[in-house]
Amino acid sequence: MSPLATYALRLGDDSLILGQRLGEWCGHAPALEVDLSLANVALDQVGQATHFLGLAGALEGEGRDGDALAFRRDVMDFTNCLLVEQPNGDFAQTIARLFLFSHYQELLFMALMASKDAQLSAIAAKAVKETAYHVTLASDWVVRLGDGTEESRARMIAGLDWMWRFADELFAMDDVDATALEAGVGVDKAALRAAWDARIDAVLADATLERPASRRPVLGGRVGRHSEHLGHLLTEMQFLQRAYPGATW
Amino acid sequence: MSPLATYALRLGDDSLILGQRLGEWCGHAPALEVDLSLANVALDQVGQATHFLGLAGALEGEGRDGDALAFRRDVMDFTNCLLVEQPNGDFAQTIARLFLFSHYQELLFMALMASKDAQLSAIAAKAVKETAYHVTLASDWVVRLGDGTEESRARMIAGLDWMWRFADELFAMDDVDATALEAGVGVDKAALRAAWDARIDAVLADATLERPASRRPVLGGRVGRHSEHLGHLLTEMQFLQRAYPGATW
Amino acid sequence: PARLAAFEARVAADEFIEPKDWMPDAYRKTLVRQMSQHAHSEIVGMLPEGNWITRAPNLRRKAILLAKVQDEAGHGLYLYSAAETLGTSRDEMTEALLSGKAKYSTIFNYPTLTWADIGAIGWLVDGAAIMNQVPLQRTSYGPYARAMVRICKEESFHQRQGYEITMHLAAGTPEQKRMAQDALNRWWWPSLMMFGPPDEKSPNTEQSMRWRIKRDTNDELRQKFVDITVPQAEAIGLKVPDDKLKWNEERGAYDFGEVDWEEFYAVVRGEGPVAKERMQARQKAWDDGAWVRDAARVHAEKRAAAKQAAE
Amino acid sequence: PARLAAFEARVAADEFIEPKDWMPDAYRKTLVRQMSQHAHSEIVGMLPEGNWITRAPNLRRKAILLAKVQDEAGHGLYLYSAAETLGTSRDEMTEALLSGKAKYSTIFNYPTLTWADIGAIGWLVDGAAIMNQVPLQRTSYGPYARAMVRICKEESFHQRQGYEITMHLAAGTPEQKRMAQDALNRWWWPSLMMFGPPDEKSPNTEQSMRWRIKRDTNDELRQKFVDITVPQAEAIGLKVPDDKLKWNEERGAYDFGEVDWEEFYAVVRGEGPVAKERMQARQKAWDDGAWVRDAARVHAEKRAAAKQAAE
Repeated sequence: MSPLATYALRLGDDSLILGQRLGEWCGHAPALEVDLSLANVALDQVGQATHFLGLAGALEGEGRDGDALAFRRDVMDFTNCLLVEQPNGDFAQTIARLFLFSHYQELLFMALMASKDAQLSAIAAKAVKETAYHVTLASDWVVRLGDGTEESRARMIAGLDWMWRFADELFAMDDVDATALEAGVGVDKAALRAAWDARIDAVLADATLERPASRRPVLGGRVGRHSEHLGHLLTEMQFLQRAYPGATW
Repeated sequence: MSPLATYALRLGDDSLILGQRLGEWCGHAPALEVDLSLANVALDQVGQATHFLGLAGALEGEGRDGDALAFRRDVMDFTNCLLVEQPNGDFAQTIARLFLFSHYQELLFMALMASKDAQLSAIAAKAVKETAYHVTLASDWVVRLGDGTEESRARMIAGLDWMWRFADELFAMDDVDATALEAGVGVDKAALRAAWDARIDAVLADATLERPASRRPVLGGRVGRHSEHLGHLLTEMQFLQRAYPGATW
Repeated sequence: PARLAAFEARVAADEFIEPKDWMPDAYRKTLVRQMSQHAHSEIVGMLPEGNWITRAPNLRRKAILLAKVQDEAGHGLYLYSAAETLGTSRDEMTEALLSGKAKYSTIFNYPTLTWADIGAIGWLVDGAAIMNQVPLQRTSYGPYARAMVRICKEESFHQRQGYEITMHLAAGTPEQKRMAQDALNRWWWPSLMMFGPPDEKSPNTEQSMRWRIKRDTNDELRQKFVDITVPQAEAIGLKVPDDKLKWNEERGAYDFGEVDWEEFYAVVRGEGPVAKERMQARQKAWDDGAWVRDAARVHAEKRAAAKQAAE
Repeated sequence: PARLAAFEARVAADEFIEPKDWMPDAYRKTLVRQMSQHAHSEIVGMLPEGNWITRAPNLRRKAILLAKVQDEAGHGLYLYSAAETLGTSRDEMTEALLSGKAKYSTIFNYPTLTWADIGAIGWLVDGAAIMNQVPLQRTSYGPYARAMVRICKEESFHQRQGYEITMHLAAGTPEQKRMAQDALNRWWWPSLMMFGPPDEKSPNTEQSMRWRIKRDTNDELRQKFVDITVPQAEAIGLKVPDDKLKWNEERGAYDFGEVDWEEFYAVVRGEGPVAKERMQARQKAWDDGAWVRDAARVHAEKRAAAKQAAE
């Protein structure tokens, strides 16, 4: 794949895997309203994945469509960040993941709207509106849980603690990112970090929570070096396409 | 598949699925000794599955070996009883499943040793020795948990309660069973019920537990009508064979 | 008695009864039972379909299924809200469900085994639900009737989606067609059970019809469902699993076999194939969610207190 | 001091020290630390491989993997038992593990991503472990040495199995070969870390060697591992991921690149890629198992009391 196709692929994989994770909640959330909200975010992410992966397939030009990319790659070829593949855990852990990710995604899409690639820019323009809701949803829950009961506070801290080590990867730039940036197609992710930090800190302050301590970042998702969680997720997600090759649905 | 091939297939599927379930415990059991025991039973079941499924494939005569049968059928074509596919739940639920099943399996294999089919009889003769250990392991734990603490007792009761509705299926005879029985190859499973009841009752008495109330039996596993659990189990179990068609391992 | 007569006259005149209107206790009780049962069915009904969200076969189907299950959660919400206008809280209704006191549709105690079941549920189960629900758009209790208008619109959309999935499978590979037929085999009879026991065993029907809580009998609706669905199956080359099924020229309707009522009553008693799984899932969601609901309440109180202190 | 001199003389003469013999406190402490760390490594080491039991690609590989992980549990048992002869209970050691006080091999904080990792772990990780362990069969503490004899036999069997898996993949489809190479890329450097920090940064080495708790330095063993493993990789067409790797004719050994010691120390600190998962899994098994262990104890007491009463 070319760097630009890979760039679209990474965007699509992030959305796809987060959508898949959130879909696991369906029917099991703490309250009906939450079930609705999480399904909403899942739906948005699956929609984004459809656009980004379709674009990646088109840029690749080898006849793979979005479904081929979503359902017929193994773990080594998935390029999502490690954050989105993390298990749902309890509700606080799910919220922590969405909180860190949705603020990143909103900043990213805002910048991506300026992409010279008309399709990327159009997808971002549509998605950024959705993402505003994800940001509000996640931030509100961080505040509620952080400044709620003792138990919710402890769980929120634990959830953030689980996810925090994957935050640095969001802003890491590699050759693919650099090429996309130079071409005027991609975003300078490193430059988003300061705004992201400010947003995160503001919400944490409102939630009476402290920012987790920095530690050695865990990287590798962008080049297929994942956690053990992703492989299990793929066994479920890809079952039908793999069990019935050649069928359409 | 002929009735006799199907007969072997069902035996193999029972062992395969139970072995798969027990394998999930590996590294997560309540104590190191228990980890060893459960792995032991899992290993025996996978071994039995290898023999029975190999035989089923040979009887079918269409070139499918044990691996093809284990890894390339979907849920509608799996013929295991519903009991073995039930989720592990907590340790008490796992023990309840093994308790009901291993007593059945031992009685079955004892009878199957008299099969006119030399291969079935040989597999049963080997397996029945392994099964004696499974019976002891499960029964001992039923007694320990039933007559242990209040919590273990409550959990043992709940575990038995979950599994009990699947017991009747073990002894149900259908056309395949009848054909195999008439041919002198299969076992009269219905005739095993009294001995099984006596064994179960004796252990439950020692465990100071009551026999769960009878209720409408849940049937269907033998003809591919499973619970929702089996499909998820297969996504994991079959992933590699399906993701890499044609590869050998 | 005068109030009762006036009430009955209004109902007979197809007027809507509103929350603040006087109503007989039995009417209120019957409505709460029926509406909460309906709401519970939406919520429990999320589980068999939710079971396939993580395994939907492509991105489009995944999105459609997510949206559908989300709609069901929405229906649950409307219905709980409508029922709450009669003075029973959602938490009370939920607890009645979890304790086994309140019921939900027997259909959701059957498992979804293959992707074709997602088609079958939309086509048959939502189809049967619509048959039950369309008349309820004119039911006598205003909030219920208005909820049903919104719900019916979405349900008929779901029904078409489900039929479309099934049609696609029936026209697909031999394996897919087999899957579709197997799903029809498994869901057909439970779908017929959705209309409830035969009329002669349905003692409340008469009263409910007089109160316009029901507008057709169980057997009438069942017949209607069969008459509409059998040609749909034939149109896509699937066979309804009923040897007694036969067009009756004279009646202008299908004759069909007897439902296994023993199975139906067992499922009502809570002995459906996956009834334990359904209740376990709801119980777990409720228990695991307790700390979240507590936190939301405590947080709201804290903020309200802080606001008051600041004023 | 006389006892100490006698002890040191016995050790120097390659005699075994037995549990009831006098020994210096530091010797006991070092041994408990090393043996419990070794036992913990076996137990935590079950997790990365256990991760593939449910996904093993065929029945034969599933059985082999189950048996292997079972062997590791067995090794854990021997080692805890051997360590218990020094007066520390298995529960105490387990609690030290869970609290983060006790360590385990850094290697198990890396994830298993593909089936090839099961090959790589057997080949490289068990290979490195053997390199560390073979000398320990002659370690000065008797129970430890005897446990190691048994363990080494099984480990070398595992190592051959792992190499065989890798060989098979390397000779398989292009996708399988790629998988095998990727696994080697990811496991190579962490395997070199298994021998511990470079000698100049390993302050306890000298003392441990004098006490025959260690019999070779970290760097000696690391060199030996490289010299044995590189030709194995070449034999099956895989490339060791080290640009500096080169046969040094003069030394009769391979020169190789520098391990990323910063990463090593981070992993030792508990910041390995899946360190949290490993500890969470062990903690959960321990917590979830508490009621089982309690029940077993209470039941045994009940039965003992009943027996006594009957006598």
